Amino acid sequence: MDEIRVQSDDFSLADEYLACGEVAGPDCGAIAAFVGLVRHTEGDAKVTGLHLEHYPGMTEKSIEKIVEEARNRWSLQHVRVVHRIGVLPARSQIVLVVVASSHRPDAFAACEFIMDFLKTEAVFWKKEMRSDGDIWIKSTTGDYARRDGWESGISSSIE
Amino acid sequence: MDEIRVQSDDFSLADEYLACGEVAGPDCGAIAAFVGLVRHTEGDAKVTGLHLEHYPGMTEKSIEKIVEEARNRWSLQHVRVVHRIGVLPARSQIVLVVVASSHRPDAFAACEFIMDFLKTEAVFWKKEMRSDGDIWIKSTTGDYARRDGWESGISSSIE
Amino acid sequence: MKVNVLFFASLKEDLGVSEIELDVSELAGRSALFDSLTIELGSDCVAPLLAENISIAVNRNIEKGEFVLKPGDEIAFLPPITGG
Amino acid sequence: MKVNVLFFASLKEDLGVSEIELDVSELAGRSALFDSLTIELGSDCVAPLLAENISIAVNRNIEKGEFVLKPGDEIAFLPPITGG
Repeated sequence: MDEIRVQSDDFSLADEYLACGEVAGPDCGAIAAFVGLVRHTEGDAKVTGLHLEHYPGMTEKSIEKIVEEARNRWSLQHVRVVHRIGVLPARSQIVLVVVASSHRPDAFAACEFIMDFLKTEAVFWKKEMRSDGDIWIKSTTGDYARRDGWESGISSSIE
Repeated sequence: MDEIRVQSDDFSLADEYLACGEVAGPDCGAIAAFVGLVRHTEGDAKVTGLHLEHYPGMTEKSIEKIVEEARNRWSLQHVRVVHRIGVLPARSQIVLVVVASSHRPDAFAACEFIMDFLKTEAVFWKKEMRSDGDIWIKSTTGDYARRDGWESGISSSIE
Repeated sequence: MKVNVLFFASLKEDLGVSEIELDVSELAGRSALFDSLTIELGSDCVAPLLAENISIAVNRNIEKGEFVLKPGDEIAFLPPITGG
Repeated sequence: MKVNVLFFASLKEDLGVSEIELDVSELAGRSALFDSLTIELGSDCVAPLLAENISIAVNRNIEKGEFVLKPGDEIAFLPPITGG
């Protein structure tokens, strides 16, 4: 019933929001959404794009576990996660999370939780194509701190 | 530069998201969005709709103060708030907040902060048209608790 | 001198009016305002305006303490607000 | 017996290969796997696979401890992940 997709094609927040509203039903009072984009600069370097790689099958499973954990923690009506792979030029959309709930605290918390865990637990590899050379990105200490801020980590952590 | 509107017409998340992306520029890495909807049930009662009233001029000013306070707290590239007034049938969209930032923690925090303060500090009155009679809604203790959870309240509080 | 007085939401419904023009004395403050309102609307209608959860805005600024009115000022009585 | 071994991201780039078919002994575990990889790729190529921040997945499950391979298993070497 939730929607999880990994794709090279771009996505449309408008379409995902509409689809979410249809599934969520008449007692949906809150839809929180997030879109991550490729920034054009990173510190002093220009970023021309990202190269995103995944492990078909395992990546989707890692996202499903994150969404399942969010459902265990909050009362959610519908969740949609779309994550792009391949070469994404600067300013491209990378990832979308849409969460529907009866009430806004649950929608906000789950949307942010899912993003925080996508950063550290979802099976993707991300190479920044930069003016000063390409580099494979790692989760930052800030990313881990945000994940760990959600009290006990999720059991599905691959770390 | 930020966009704040109070209107009886419906809004389109798709249009607001596009407009946000255009203003936010090439170093926008994160767009957080929220849409609040009219729930069809409230406890045991059926809700046929909401009637939202505002105080032209003062309402917009109250929202501007909330957005200004969010800008003082986080690094934001663009903020859009659209709040509807008038009679809104069940399932209608009520309010939209879109926040663009370089980084996701700022976008999420500001979006949630603005929604929390719209609940308690924005000059609107909301009547629920219910199967068991119409009632004027007040902010709940939960709403105040969420506002007060953002450490020191904002100076513009009308409470 | 003349000032405008606005009533919103439940107050507007209960009073059956959203706006009145009111005659108040020069330099009228909070108490002179309520005196004039009582003459205009009657004390039964004014009592709910004195409730603790009703805010008063003068020219769209909330006034919690004393204030001094000028001709043409806009006074608004605001029941508890909630948006979002 | 034959198993498939996958390399992702920086490992794939460094090794110049994304997937190999590998001959391992029956009931091979972690150490027999590395022995076979060393024969196939040479010890210079295998050293980076032993780094602490490289995870091993067997049939798409992360294995932190010992494991026993079956014919046709899919073993993947995963550098540090980051999505979002």
